[in-house]
Amino acid sequence: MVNILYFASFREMLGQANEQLPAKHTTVSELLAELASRGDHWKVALEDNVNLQIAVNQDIASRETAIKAGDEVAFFPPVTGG
Amino acid sequence: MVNILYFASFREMLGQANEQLPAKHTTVSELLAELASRGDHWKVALEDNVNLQIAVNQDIASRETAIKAGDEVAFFPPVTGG
Amino acid sequence: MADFPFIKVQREDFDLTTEVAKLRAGHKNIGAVVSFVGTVRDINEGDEVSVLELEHYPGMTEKALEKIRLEAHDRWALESSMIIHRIGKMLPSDQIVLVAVSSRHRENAFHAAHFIMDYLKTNAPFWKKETLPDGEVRWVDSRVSDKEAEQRWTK
Amino acid sequence: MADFPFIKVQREDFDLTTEVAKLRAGHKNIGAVVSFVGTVRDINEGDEVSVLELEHYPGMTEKALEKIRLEAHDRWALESSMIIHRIGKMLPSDQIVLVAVSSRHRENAFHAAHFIMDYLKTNAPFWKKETLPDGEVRWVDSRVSDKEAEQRWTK
Repeated sequence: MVNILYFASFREMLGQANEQLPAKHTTVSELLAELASRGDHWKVALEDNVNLQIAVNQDIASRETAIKAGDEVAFFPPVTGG
Repeated sequence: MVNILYFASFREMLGQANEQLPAKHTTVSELLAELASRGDHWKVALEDNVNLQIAVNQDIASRETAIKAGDEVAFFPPVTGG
Repeated sequence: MADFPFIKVQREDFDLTTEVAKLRAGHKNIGAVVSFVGTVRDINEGDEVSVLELEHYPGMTEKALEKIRLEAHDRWALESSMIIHRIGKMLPSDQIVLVAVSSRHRENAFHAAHFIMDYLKTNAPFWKKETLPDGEVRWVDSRVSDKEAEQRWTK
Repeated sequence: MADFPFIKVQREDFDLTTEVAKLRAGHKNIGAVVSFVGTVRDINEGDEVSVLELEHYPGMTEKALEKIRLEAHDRWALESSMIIHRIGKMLPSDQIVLVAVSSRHRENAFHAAHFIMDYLKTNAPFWKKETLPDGEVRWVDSRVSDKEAEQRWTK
């Protein structure tokens, strides 16, 4: 399984903070494609979002980053701390 | 009269913190020349000192700065606060 | 060498004097301490702000902040450094974040504190949500100027 | 707008939290506070230092510091600023100087605090004399690096 986390406005838009999906994707892009297949709502928020921020195992990552079973993949908007 | 102040190492080298002299000089340079005439000790400490710092009426000044009766002229080494 | 937590993500407020004392403890050759405190402004994007709420990504936050802190130590000769970032609800004028850095000479502490803040703004997973006086709640937008500030430090 | 003394030359120590509170009082749109504290190092020019004594030029000091402070306000959009400089005898680790600046956005506060310190170092009439453990007393030499730091700000 892959553990997926959504933060801030993403969590609110998508109506969930986290979920687990079978680990059948080799990259973040493939995972995003699966999530986009759920409908426009998901596609616009994540796959089509040029400001999408990604972390894999709590390190900043990109759509090309490889993922495997047990990984934690997080999606969030640009950060605004400080 | 002109009020003359010496600070830090200058005060110690010259053995005084302040003195008053008749206001017969038009510039700081002329005042320095008079002080230098007191002997090598004075000449080396002030007139010949390339690091000499000067203030006239509590503003940074130079050897060319004009002075007049009632002015406060201060001589000191480079500052080291902070 | 003092052994205090260099990174803290907490709900509680902090006291500048107390934290700087921890930063300095055991370092006898410090000549310079630069502290940055970020506070809640009462106006953002032209609107009055009543409440600010900070959300973060537990685990990644601490990791990201420590990475930034260590990068600062790699770039400049520092004696010690610390980052405290608050989460939860805050009111205008409240303290949000503290970055404090000590060094022998001031130049390094100034650069390092500024660098840490610029990187924190674009790399640490915190998100701000603000409540306006009429009850409207909105997520704060990231600033292009913050991204530009970060990029100035690119080696 | 708070009306506190923006420039203080004093023998007494100062408390960072207390002073920053004064700096911030009455300014509701502050987002950033940068503080610099200069402290007595236990080693200078390779020698251990037992006591540091600060002498100044009363009258000119306050005038020079206020000029530097106002120059910072001319150059950057600041909410408030203050400078405290101690005089008299101090021991290693003691606080010597505080420069604190507040602004809406951090960039201005960082630059202004750094600028004030760089100018203070070369333009405010203070002189340091240090006593070594064997009793030797010497005036501290000015640093070429301080003059270079000042010149970086030349417009």
